[in-house]
Amino acid sequence: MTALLALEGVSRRFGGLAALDTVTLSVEAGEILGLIGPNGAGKTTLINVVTGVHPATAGRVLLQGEDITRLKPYRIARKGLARTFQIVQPFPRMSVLENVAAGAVFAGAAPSLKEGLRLSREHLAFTGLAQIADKPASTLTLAQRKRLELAKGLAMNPRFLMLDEVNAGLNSSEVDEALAMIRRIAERGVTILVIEHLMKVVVSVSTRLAVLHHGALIAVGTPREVLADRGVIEAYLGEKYAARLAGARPAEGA
Amino acid sequence: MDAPKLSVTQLQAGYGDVQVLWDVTLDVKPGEMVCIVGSNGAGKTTLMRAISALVPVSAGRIAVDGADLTGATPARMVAAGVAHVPEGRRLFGAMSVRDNLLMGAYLRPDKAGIAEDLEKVYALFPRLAERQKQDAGTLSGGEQQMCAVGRGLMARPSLLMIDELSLGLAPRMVDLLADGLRRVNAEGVAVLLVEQDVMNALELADRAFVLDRGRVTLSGPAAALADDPAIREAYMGGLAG
Amino acid sequence: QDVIKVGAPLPLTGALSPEGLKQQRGYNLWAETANAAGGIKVGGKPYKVEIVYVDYASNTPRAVQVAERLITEDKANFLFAPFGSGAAKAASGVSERYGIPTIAATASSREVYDQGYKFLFGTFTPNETLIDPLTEIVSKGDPAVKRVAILARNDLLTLSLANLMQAAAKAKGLEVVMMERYAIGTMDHASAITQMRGAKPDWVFATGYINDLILIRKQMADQGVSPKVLTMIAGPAYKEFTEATGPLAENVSSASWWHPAVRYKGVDLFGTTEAFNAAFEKKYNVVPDYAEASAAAAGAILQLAIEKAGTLDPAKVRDALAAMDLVTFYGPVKFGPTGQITSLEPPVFQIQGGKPVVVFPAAVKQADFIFGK
Amino acid sequence: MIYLQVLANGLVLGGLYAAIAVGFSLVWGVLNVINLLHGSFIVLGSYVAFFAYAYFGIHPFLSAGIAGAALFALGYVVQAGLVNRVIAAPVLITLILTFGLDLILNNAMLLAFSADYRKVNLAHPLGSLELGPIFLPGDRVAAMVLAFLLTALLYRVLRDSRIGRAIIAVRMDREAAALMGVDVKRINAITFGLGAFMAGAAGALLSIIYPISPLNSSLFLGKAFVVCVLGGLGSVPGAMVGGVALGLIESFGAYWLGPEHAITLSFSILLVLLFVRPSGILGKRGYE
Amino acid sequence: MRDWLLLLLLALACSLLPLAGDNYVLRLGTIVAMYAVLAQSWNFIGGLAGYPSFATAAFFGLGAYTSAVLLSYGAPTGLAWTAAGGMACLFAALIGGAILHLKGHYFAIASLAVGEVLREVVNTTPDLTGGGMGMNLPVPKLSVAAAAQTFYFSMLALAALTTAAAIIVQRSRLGFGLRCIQQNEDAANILGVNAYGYKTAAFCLSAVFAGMAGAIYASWVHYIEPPDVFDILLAVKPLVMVLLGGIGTVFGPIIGAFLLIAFEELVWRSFLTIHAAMLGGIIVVLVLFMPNGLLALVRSGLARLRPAGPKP
Ligand SMILES: Nc1ncnc2c1ncn2[C@@H]1O[C@H](COP(=O)(O)OP(=O)(O)OP(=O)(O)O)[C@@H](O)[C@H]1O
Ligand SMILES: Nc1ncnc2c1ncn2[C@@H]1O[C@H](COP(=O)(O)OP(=O)(O)OP(=O)(O)O)[C@@H](O)[C@H]1O
Ligand SMILES: [Mg+2]
Ligand SMILES: [Mg+2]
Repeated sequence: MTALLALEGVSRRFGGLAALDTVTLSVEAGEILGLIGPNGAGKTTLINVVTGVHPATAGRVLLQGEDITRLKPYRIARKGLARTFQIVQPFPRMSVLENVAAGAVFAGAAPSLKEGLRLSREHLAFTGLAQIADKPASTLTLAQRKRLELAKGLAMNPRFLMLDEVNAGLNSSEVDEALAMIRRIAERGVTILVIEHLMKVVVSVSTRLAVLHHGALIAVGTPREVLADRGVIEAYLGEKYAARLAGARPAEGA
Repeated sequence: MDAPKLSVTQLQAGYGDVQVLWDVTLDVKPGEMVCIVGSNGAGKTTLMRAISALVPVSAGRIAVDGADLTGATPARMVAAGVAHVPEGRRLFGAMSVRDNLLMGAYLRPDKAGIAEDLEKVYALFPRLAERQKQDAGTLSGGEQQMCAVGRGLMARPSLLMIDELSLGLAPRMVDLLADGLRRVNAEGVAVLLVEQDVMNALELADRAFVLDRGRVTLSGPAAALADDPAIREAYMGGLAG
Repeated sequence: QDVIKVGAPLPLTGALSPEGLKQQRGYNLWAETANAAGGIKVGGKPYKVEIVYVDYASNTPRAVQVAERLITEDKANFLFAPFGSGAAKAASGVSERYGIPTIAATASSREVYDQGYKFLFGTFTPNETLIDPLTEIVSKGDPAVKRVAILARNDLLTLSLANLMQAAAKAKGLEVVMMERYAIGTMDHASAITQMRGAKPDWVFATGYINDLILIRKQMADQGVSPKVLTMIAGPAYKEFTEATGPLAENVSSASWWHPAVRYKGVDLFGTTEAFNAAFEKKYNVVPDYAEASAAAAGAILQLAIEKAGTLDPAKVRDALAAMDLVTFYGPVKFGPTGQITSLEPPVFQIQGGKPVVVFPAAVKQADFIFGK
Repeated sequence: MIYLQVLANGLVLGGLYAAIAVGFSLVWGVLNVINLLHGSFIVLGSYVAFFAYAYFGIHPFLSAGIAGAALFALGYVVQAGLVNRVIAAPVLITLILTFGLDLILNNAMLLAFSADYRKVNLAHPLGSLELGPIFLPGDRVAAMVLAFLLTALLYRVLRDSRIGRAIIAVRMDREAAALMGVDVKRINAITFGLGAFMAGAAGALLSIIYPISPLNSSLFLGKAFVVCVLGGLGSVPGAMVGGVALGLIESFGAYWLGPEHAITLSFSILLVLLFVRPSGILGKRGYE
Repeated sequence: MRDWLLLLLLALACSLLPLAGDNYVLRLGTIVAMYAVLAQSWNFIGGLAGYPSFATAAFFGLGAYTSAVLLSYGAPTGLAWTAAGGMACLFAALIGGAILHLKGHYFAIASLAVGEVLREVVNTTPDLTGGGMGMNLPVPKLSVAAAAQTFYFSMLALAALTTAAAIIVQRSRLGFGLRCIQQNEDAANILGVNAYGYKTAAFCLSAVFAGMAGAIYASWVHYIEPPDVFDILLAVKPLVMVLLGGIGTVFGPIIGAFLLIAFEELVWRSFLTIHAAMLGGIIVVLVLFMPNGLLALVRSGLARLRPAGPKP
C-alpha cells in the first residue's frame, strides 16, 4: 500500500541555509506522527514544504503516490491537506464563526456559504469555541487563537491534518483537554502530524516520533525508542528533562 | 519594612468596552521572584501590559518603590526601573543582537555602565556573544528568548517582568533560561514571571499569585501553592509533563 | 441697476494659474474701465458689467462643467472661454449648444475653430502667423543660418507651433537637424541639449511654458550651446522670463499675438494702444503682455458688439461679432468664417538690453534683429 | 565621447533626485506614512532660500541649513500635532490626511507667493566646468555635492546615534520600542522632522537650478515616489542609489529614445523592477 | 433582499432628478454617478480585497480612448461603450498577472505607474489618439436638455449596474474569499482560496465599470486629452469617497461620492481662491476628528439594514 504522504529526499534552502536537508519520511494513513526537534530545526519548514507555502528546492512530495511538490497551496488544501500556523493567522476582523466557515467553504467541504456556516457551528462546539463564535478573532488570547487555527483546519474536512504547536501556551490541565480532542479527531480517521515542544503531548498522543536536527532527520521510531536516544537527549531534551521523562514514563499512552 | 518594589492595588483595565482585570492587587518585594499563574485568557498578559502602561488603566493604582505611577508612559516605567520582556519576544528583527541589547539600555546615559552590563549579559548567555553581529530575526526561538531577556536586563532594572518564559522553546532551552534567571535574581533583581508550565514556575518562584478570569483568587509562597491539590488539579492536570 | 453678466471660467489654481491670473487682470481692467465710464449702453440704457469668475483648477473637465454652470445657474449673458486651446475647445461645445456668444482670448489653434461652431470667436490668429514672419526674417537676415533644431513640449499649442516651424523651415530650404518632443513635467533637458550640441544647429527653436523655457535656456548655457538664433515661444514675452534668466535672456527671439510697442488708434473704450498701456500700468504697475491685452481686448470687442446690436439678445450680439470690422487698441478686428480673428499681424520681438523690442512688422519696428556669432 | 556627457548629465541629475527623495523615503519607510506634503515642503525650502538671497544676500548653499531647520520645525509640529493622531490607522488614512494637508499648504503658498515662476539668479555663478569634451554645470555640481554631504550626515545619524537606533526600532516594532523607554510619539515627530529637513535643504539647493513655484510640488513628489521604489524604501543608501539610477535612466533614455519617452521609460523600468525585485535595488526583503 | 430594495429606491429617486433641476444640476448628477461608479469599482479591489489600487485612472482613460477611437471609426455608441469596458477588463487581467503579486505600498505604486505608462503611450501615438493634441468625438445630434438627460441616465444606469454587481459579489463566495484575502492572504491560500484568481477577478471587476464610465464620459464631453482622462485625481478621489462612505460596504461608495462632490461644489462656490485649502481642511478634519465617526456612523446605520456577509 502506498503511504498517505511521502517525502522523498526533500530539501528546502533559504539562501545559504538548508532549513530542510534531504528528508525522506512517510506518513501512513491513520497514524499520529509526532515531530520534534530543537528550535530552528526545520519543523515548521517541513509543513510549509508539504503545503506548498515554500515549495521544496529539491526532492518530491507525494500524496498517495501523486506528486504535489509544485502545486499551489490552495490546490493542496483542496486535496484534503490542512494545517495550522505556529504564528497564528486568523482573519482578524472577521468573527470566529466566519473564520471557520472560510475553511469549510473554500476547501470544498461545504457546497454553499450557508452550509459552511452550519458546519462551522459544529466544529466550534467540538473545539470549545462556541461561546465566542461571534467575537472578532483579533480579540482572542493567544491560546484561543491557536484553538481557532485547529477549528479552521478541521472545517476543511481534511484527510491529513498538520498541527504546529497548537498547544503552546496551555497549562498542563488545559493540555489534557486538548489531547482528548486530538485523539477524537484521529478516531474520525484523520491522519495527524503534531509538532510540539510539550513532551506531555508528544509522548502521550504520538504513535510514532520523528526528530529533526539542523534540517535532517536524526531519529524515527516509537516514542519510547526515540526519547531514549542519546543523540536526541543531547540535541533536544537536555538531561533534566530526560530524567523527568524517565520518571513519568509509565504514564505513556494513558 | 521597605516599600514593595511594585505594588498594584485594585487595578481595573481592559480593551475598549471589554474589561479584563477586576480589582487586581499584587506586590513584588525587592529582590523577590514572583510568578503569576492562570489559565489562558485569565488576563496575565493584560496585567503586565497595564503595569507597563501599554494598556490604559481605568481604576486602581500602580506604584513602584512607593511612588504612584498610575497612568504614566511606558518610558516612565522603564525609567523607574521596570523592564518588560513581552509575550512573543518582540525583538527588533532586522537589527543586530548587539543593537537589540543596546536598545534595552536606551534610557541610560552611563556609557561605561552600559558596556559593563553588555559584558554581563554575554557572560550570562555566551551564545549571544557568539551571535552579536547576527540579525535578531534570524536567531532560533530559544536564542531569541535569551536575547529578549538580555535586552530586559540591559535596562539595569530593579524589576524584570517576563511574559511566557518558555513558550515554544525546546526543553533543553527552558533549562538554560531558568538557570540564567536564577542567577539574575540572585544578584538582587526582582522578577515577576508569567509561565504556563506551572510546575516549573512554582519551582523557580518565591511567591505566586493565581489569576482567574481577571481576579486574584489565591496567593502565597510558591512551595505551598505547588502542594495545593486544587492548584494541582486546575493547572497541572494531575501529572507534570 | 441692470447688469450684463459675463461668465469667465479661469484656471486660478493649478498648473495654469499664472496664465489664469493674467487673463483675469485683463478682464478686470476692461470691466472697471467700462463701469467707470457709466457702463455699457444698450439701446440707450446703461448696464453695469459684472464678470463672474469661477476657478476650474486647471482641469479641463472642470472647465466644461463651469461653462455649463455659468450659463444655467449664474445666467451669464456671454462667456469668455477658458484658457488655452484645449480647454476652450472643450468648453465651447457647451456654449454652442446654449447659443451663448463666447470669446476666446487665448486660443490660437485652428482645431478650436474648425468645429463649425457659430458662437465662438477668438482674438488670436492661427499659429502659423507667428512662425512665418520669423522664418522670413531669419532666412533673409543671415543666409549662414542653415541648420535648425526644434525642441517642443508635447502639448497642444507648443507642439503645433513646432510642427509648423518644421514645415516652414523646410519650405525655406533650411535643414531640420533635430526635432524632439519632451513630455509635460520634464525636469531636466540635459540629454536633449547634449543631442542638440551634437547636431550643431544655427537656429534653436524651443517651445514650452515659461518654466520649461527658463530651464532650457539655463541648461543650454550649462553645456555651452549658443546658436546664432535662439527662438523661444511663449515665455520671453513675460517679464518673469527675463527676471529668471537674467543675462541669458539677451537676444532670445520670440513672437506673440500682440506687443505693447504696437500702435493702433481704436474706436473702443481704451482708444489708443498707448492709452491702454498707460491704464494698465497705472493699475498693475507693469507693462501689459499679449495675454493681458488679449483679455482686455476680448472685453472691449464684446462691448462694441453689444452696443452695435443694441440688445442683449445672444443671437443678435453674435451676428454683430461676426460682422465686426473695425480697429481697437489691440489692432484691427475682423473675424474669419470660423470665428478666428484674421486681421492681426502678430509682431516678432527680441530681448535686447533686457527688454523685448519689436523687430517686425515694419510699421512698429523698434530695432533690427540681432544675430549671434 | 558624447556618452560621457550623457553619463555626466545623468549623474548630476541623479544627485538631485536623490536629494529630493531621501526625506520622503525616510518617512515612508520608517513611519509607514506616504507623505504627500513632501513636494510642497521642498518648494517651501526653495522659497526660504529665494527670500534669504533676495533680502539678505545669503547664498542658497548656506540657507539650505536655515531652510532645513525651518522645515524641521514645521514637520515636527505637523507630525506631533496631526499625523501622530492617526499614525496607527491603516496606511490609506494617513495618505488621505497628508493629501488634505498638502491641499492646504499648497494653496497657502499660492496665495502667499503667487504661482509665478521665480529663480535665484546668483550674482557670482560658478559657470560651466569644461573637462575635455564634458561640460559640467558648476553650481549644479556644487549643489549635488552638498546634497550628498547632507545625506551622508543623515545616514550617520541614523546608523550610529542613539536617536537613530530608536528611529529604526520604532520602525520595526512601535510597541516594543516603547517598552525600551522610547518616547514613540517624539521619535515619530523627529523622524518626520528629519524628512522635512531634507526636503527643505533640497529645496534650497534646487532654488538655483529650477524655476520656483508652488506648482512644482507634484513634480518633485512624483520623482520622489519613483526614486524610493527604485532604490528601496526607508534606506538612505537606497534613496541615493535609486536617485542616481533614475537620473541615468532618464538621461540615457532621453538620448536614445528621445526626451518625450524618458518618463515613460522610467515608469516602465519601475514596473519591471517591481515585478522582479519588489524591494527595490537596495531594499530589504520582506518589508512592506 | 434589503440591498436590492434600497438600490431600487435609490435608482428611482435619482431618476426623478431631471424633474427637479436644470441642466447644471443634471451635470452634477452625472458627475456624482460617474464617481459613484469609480468609487464602487475601486471598492472591489481596494475595499474588498484590500489592494490599494491607483489604477482607476488607467482604466478610466483606457475606456475613454478605446471608445473614442472606435467611435472615430464609426462604431455605434453602444458597441463602443461595451468594448471600452471589455478592453479595460482585458487589460486588467493582463496587467493584474504582473502586479497582483505585489503587496501594500508596492502594489499601490505599480498600479499608479500603470496609469502613467498608459498616458504616455497615448501621448506618443498621435496617429491613433491624437497624442498631446487630444481627440474630438462626434457631437450627438440632440438638444441641450436631451443630451443632458441622455448622459445622466446612462451614467446612472451604469452606477446602478455597478452597485448591483457589488451586491452580488458581496454575498457570493467571491466576496467572502476577497474579504479573507484582505485580512490574511496566506491564511486564505492555505484554506483553499485561489487568491490569485480571486484578486484578478476583483481587479477585472474594478476595471470593466471604470472603463465604461470613461467611455460614457468621453461621449459626454466629446473632447478628451491625456491629462484629463488619466488624471491621477480620478484615482485618488474615489478612494477618498470610499473611505468617507465606508470601506468594503455596498452603499458606502455611493454615499461617499455624493458627499465629496457636494462638499466640493459647496466649497468651490463659496471660496474662490482658497477652495483647495477648504477642501483640504474638510478632509483633514474628517480624518482627524471622525476617523471612524462618519464611517462608523454610516456603517452602523447600514449594518441595521443589511446583514454583513455570510451571517446566519
Ligand atoms: N522564510 C524564511 N527565510 C529565511 N529563513 C527561514 C525562513 N523560514 C525559516 N527559516 C529558517 O529556517 C530554519 C528552520 O526554521 P523552522 O521555522 O522550520 O524551525 P522550527 O523547527 O519550526 O523551529 P521552532 O521550534 O522554533 O518553531 C530556521 O533557522 C529559520 O531561521
Ligand atoms: N486587543 C484586545 N482587544 C480586546 N480584547 C482582548 C485583546 N487582547 C486580549 N483581549 C481579551 O482579554 C482577555 C485576557 O487576555 P490576556 O492576553 O491578558 O490573557 P492571558 O492570561 O495572557 O492568556 P494567555 O495565557 O493565553 O496568554 C481575553 O479574554 C482576551 O480575549
Ligand atoms: Mg516552528
Ligand atoms: Mg498571555
